[in-house]
Amino acid sequence: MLDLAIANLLSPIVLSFVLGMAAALARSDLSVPEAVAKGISIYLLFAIGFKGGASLASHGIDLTLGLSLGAGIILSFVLPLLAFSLLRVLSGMSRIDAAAVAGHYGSISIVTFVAATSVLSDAGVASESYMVAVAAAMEAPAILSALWLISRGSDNAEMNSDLWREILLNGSIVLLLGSFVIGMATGPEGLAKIESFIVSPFQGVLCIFLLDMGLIAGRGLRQANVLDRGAVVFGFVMPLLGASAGLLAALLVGLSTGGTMLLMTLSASASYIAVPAAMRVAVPQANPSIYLTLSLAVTFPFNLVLGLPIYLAVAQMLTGA
Amino acid sequence: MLDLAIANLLSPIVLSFVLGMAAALARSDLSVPEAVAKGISIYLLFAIGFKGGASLASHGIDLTLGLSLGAGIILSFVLPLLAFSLLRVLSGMSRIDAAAVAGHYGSISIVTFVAATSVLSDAGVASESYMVAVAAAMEAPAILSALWLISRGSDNAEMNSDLWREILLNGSIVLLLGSFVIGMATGPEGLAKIESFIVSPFQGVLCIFLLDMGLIAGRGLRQANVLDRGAVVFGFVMPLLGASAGLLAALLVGLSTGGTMLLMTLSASASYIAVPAAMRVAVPQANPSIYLTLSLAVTFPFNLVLGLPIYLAVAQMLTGA
Amino acid sequence: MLDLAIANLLSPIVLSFVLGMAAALARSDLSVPEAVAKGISIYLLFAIGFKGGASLASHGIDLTLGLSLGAGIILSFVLPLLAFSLLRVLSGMSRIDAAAVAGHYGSISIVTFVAATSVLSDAGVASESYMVAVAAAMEAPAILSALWLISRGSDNAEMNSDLWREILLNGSIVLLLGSFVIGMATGPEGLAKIESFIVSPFQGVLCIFLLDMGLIAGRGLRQANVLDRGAVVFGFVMPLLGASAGLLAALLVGLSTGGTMLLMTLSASASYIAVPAAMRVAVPQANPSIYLTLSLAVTFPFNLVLGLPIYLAVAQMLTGA
Amino acid sequence: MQKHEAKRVEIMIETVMLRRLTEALQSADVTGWSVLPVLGGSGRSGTWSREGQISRGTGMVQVVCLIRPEKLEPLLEAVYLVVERHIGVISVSDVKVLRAERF
Amino acid sequence: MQKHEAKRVEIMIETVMLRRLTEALQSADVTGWSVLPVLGGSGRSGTWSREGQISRGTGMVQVVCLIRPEKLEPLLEAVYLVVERHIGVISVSDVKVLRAERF
Amino acid sequence: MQKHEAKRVEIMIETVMLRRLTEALQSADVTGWSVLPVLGGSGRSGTWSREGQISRGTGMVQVVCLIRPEKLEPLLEAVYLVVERHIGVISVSDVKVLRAERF
Ligand SMILES: Nc1ncnc2c1ncn2[C@@H]1O[C@H](COP(=O)(O)O)[C@@H](O)[C@H]1O
Ligand SMILES: Nc1ncnc2c1ncn2[C@@H]1O[C@H](COP(=O)(O)O)[C@@H](O)[C@H]1O
Ligand SMILES: Nc1ncnc2c1ncn2[C@@H]1O[C@H](COP(=O)(O)O)[C@@H](O)[C@H]1O
Ligand code: NA
Ligand code: NA
Ligand code: NA
Repeated sequence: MLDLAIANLLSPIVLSFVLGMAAALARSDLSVPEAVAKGISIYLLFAIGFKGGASLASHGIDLTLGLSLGAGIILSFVLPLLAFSLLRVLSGMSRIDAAAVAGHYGSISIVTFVAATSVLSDAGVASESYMVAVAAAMEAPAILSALWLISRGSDNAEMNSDLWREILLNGSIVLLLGSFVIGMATGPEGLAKIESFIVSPFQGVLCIFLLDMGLIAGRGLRQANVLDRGAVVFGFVMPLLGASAGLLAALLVGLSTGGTMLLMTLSASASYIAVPAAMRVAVPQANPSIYLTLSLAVTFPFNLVLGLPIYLAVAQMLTGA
Repeated sequence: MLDLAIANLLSPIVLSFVLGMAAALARSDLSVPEAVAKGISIYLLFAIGFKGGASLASHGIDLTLGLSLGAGIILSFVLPLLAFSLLRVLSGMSRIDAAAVAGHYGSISIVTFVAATSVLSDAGVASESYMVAVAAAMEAPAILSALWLISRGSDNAEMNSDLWREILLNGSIVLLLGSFVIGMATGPEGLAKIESFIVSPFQGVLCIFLLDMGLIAGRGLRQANVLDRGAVVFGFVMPLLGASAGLLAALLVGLSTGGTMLLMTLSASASYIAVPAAMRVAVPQANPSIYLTLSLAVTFPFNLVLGLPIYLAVAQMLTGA
Repeated sequence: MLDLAIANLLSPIVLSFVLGMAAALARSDLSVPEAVAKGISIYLLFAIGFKGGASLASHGIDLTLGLSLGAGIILSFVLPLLAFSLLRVLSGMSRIDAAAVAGHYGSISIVTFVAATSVLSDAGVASESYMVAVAAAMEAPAILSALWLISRGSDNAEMNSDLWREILLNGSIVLLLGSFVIGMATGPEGLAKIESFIVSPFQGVLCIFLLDMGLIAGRGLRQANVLDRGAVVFGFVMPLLGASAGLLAALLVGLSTGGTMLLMTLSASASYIAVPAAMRVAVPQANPSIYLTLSLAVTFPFNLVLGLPIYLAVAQMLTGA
Repeated sequence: MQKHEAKRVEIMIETVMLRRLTEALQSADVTGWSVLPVLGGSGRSGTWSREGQISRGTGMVQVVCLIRPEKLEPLLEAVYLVVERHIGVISVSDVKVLRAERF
Repeated sequence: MQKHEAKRVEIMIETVMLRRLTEALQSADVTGWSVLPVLGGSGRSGTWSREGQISRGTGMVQVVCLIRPEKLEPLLEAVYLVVERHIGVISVSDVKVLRAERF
Repeated sequence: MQKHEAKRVEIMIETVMLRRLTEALQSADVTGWSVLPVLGGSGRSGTWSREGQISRGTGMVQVVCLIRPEKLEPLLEAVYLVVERHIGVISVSDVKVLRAERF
């Protein structure tokens, strides 16, 4: 496992992230234009969705697909409750901030997922091709749990069909699922046509994206004073708890080693795109610095640098690969 | 031909467009940043121009080059008159709006052209390498015809040398012709140097671009109420008429199967970059929603999804390939 | 040498630059969005740094590394003094403008460096892999010399630790050195993972970037009336003097043919990113049009089109390759 | 040149709330506005910058709205309902406009 | 701090007309202006947004122009000739400026 | 709706000076501002446009600052120290704001 951790640390991907973080902490003016970062994230979502779909088309649908989707949705619903309780114990943050944070940890970070697939492909470990669909399914339920936690208190959250549409049809989900379906429809032939765009340069593009994530996380860290010590501890402990829950679910469902590692990663990761947007609309009184800093500047780096090799090692041990 | 249509429908390119369109119609917030879309269009123009030029350098100049350019220019001049008459019969839109729309249909859509080359390469059909030059030549003449149609009425259009320079030196034309010349000058050796940038990832990049075109077309469709029923009919019929005119010209000139299909496509397609800009300056009283919606949200999808396979099938039949 | 010059002139890279320049001079509206240009420059810096580092990892550190760094730093310190004296003789510009310009010519243009590596790789000439580090080291010292020249006069320049941090940690330096270190750490294995992103498409991406540089240089040329005749002469003569100084240093240090050519290029080139930013803060009274036009619209094109083949030919002659 | 009294309302609002704001404007019969991008800023809820964003959940825009003076109160009331619980600022100034028939 | 009376003219105009507008400003001896991007908006000719654009034929910018009061009329006349037949709005407000020698 | 007097300060400044400006604002106890991008412009030092830029050394931004009237002088003094030797313009206008507690 130490080997794995070191190999991970020395991958161009992780080092690019570290470079970005270091640059931000040193207050360099290095920055990736917003439009470019958004363009890259479109590329990554399209590529990962398409590859998943094309692979599903060639391998056929697995019986575990439905089970995995179900497991993912349940995890997304339940993890916020766990996160909320933990936060109430560890940190002095307000009830409403705790609920908002909890929502982020039930949902997922697609970039962490992408990095995990890249760790898997480096390690030569296969995974279920429909895991991208599971990722998409896990985005939204956590938001519901968070809003329920908030409405249980005296505070009220604004929630209506409009906001629901926004959440369920947010750009990332639509692109991920859409390209998954395109990949399924066009299959290996379709993949062959665009392989030299979405497969070969993938890791390199991911480096630039993680450089930017490092810059953002580093800038976030400079505002880390919004977090009390307990919150920081939460940011490291919660992904491990989430991963454990994901592991359990994966073993129950009977996922492969790669699938297990990916479900652990999804459960361990925290959202910083879909959930913050929903929270700003529904719960404006919750402080965005708290949830963004925690998920972007604490948990994301933790998962990327330490979490992923741990999850892979554990998955390999327990699925007997 | 049904096979061709289905193969086309199941290509990643068309499906990406459909995904974008669906996302926009469902009011997802998926969007491609303007700068990225512009960057991709620069890539596409550069790649297609360069490849055309490099191919011309290796195959030598064909006797039909001059004829084809001439045919393209004549088509661009004449098609607006056809379009205008048709519109006056079919739709109740004002004379000036009809003239403005007509100008768009005489000119060309370079993205439709790019998609056509990709359909050709999928089908393994060769085409004259100088067709990109024909495409460039067909951009501007239609504008002149539109302005003539307008000035014949009581309305007046502002036209001066300044605007002419803007039209003839608009970015797309300059880039397309410029990279065509570069490709010609550097030939196959030059192409070899940048092949892995402009050839292999081409189709994949085109997918992202068409995703964006789908988003834009879908948003446009939501404003389709500016169009009366006759205008919508025009948007489907005119490309078929244009393609027929292009077919005739191609047969007269003696183009290859691929060249015939491309000239049909050019004639069938409607501009949404150069001509709208010129119209806004010269004929501000014409309603941009009408011509943009028609060319982007009606005719472009029609050509992409149904037109291209039809044009290819017809070209194959009539050129005896 | 004539062969080399013609081969260089007919490379897609140089022709793309010429296209951009011609488009700008003809006042075409062709333009590359700022975000895209910035994205490409991040790509180029990352790629060139990474490749240098990875190559260093496989070839091992050369004894000349330290010497080359030292030589680069000394050149960067000394060249501004040469440039300043020359300017005072040739041009009537104010003392402070002359000092500001001098600072630009002591520093380096990383794009010229990138173009030089591409010329080398076309010619199949190897170079020391650590030359990117030398490039980074040569960015800042010249600024110090320029400020010293200014403070010697009656004018005063604002200089403080804040500005120093900004200069030394400017985005380009951090990215170049950072990716160099990443390349070193991950070595050839790391390179293999992202090769199809940073190696194969490199020249093609560079074409688009140089297209944009051509547009910018061309727009700059239209303002060339800020330069008197002597200043223009300086813009052509200074790179040759700089290259000679770089040649001398390279021979003393004992660099290879490629390394010699690169050090000549660095010495010959003038900054248009880091130094202008520093000058705007520290010496706002100096006219930015003068130094930007000289380095971007005069010296950069000169180096790209004529300088690079000359430097290579001379380096080949004098290093006996 | 003939000029007419008007009000210029400038609203800084979170991007996520923009659609809700423009719907409120329409409901108050305001049909003219322009949206400008904001790169960063500072306020009671701290300092932010576009560069430090990956989330759509933050970021702001400026909405400029030129209206006839008599439409000011209904506009402010409609807008207020949207921004009430949210961060952002609203300012109003007196301007003169040409082509009054447009407002 | 010493302040001077000035006028702030704000023009929303289609991007395709920008060069023509700045030429008109120069012809009216106005040498200072700034151009800001506009992301979207709404007016008599409907709602538009930068995101829905592929064409250079649409899209707007905001031109801000600070001038001495006495230059207002010539400026408005020059500008009016350009925008007359085009969509867009023009507003004028009173401001104070520092460093009056710059205007 | 309850409105309060305030001042709107609009500063056009070179991007390289932005951080120094916001530090000056903070030193003058101003905690609210917004930064907008500028695409191009013209002034005594000539015409420029974002498109013609590769250097970070040029390019401008617009800083908008809404403040209580009594904070105007300290603000202007602090700002002036930063922009004094630099290009750029500063204008001040009277506005009304909602939610005065925010300023
Ligand atoms: N006084 C002000 N002047 C200009 N912009 C402001 C001001 N106060 C707040 N803003 C803008 O509104 C955002 C949110 O402000 P706040 O609600 O105070 O946190 C800030 O980040 C600024 O972009
Ligand atoms: N009252 C207004 N306030 C602010 N911007 C406006 C207003 N009216 C129009 N605009 C802007 O000018 C554009 C064209 O307006 P119109 O000519 O009315 O269609 C709109 O899309 C807005 O961006
Ligand atoms: N009168 C003005 N109105 C609006 N913006 C101006 C004005 N004068 C200068 N600017 C802006 O400030 C920049 C620098 O102006 P200057 O210091 O006069 O060269 C210009 O490029 C414009 O963007
Ligand atoms: Na999670
Ligand atoms: Na046509
Ligand atoms: Na130099």
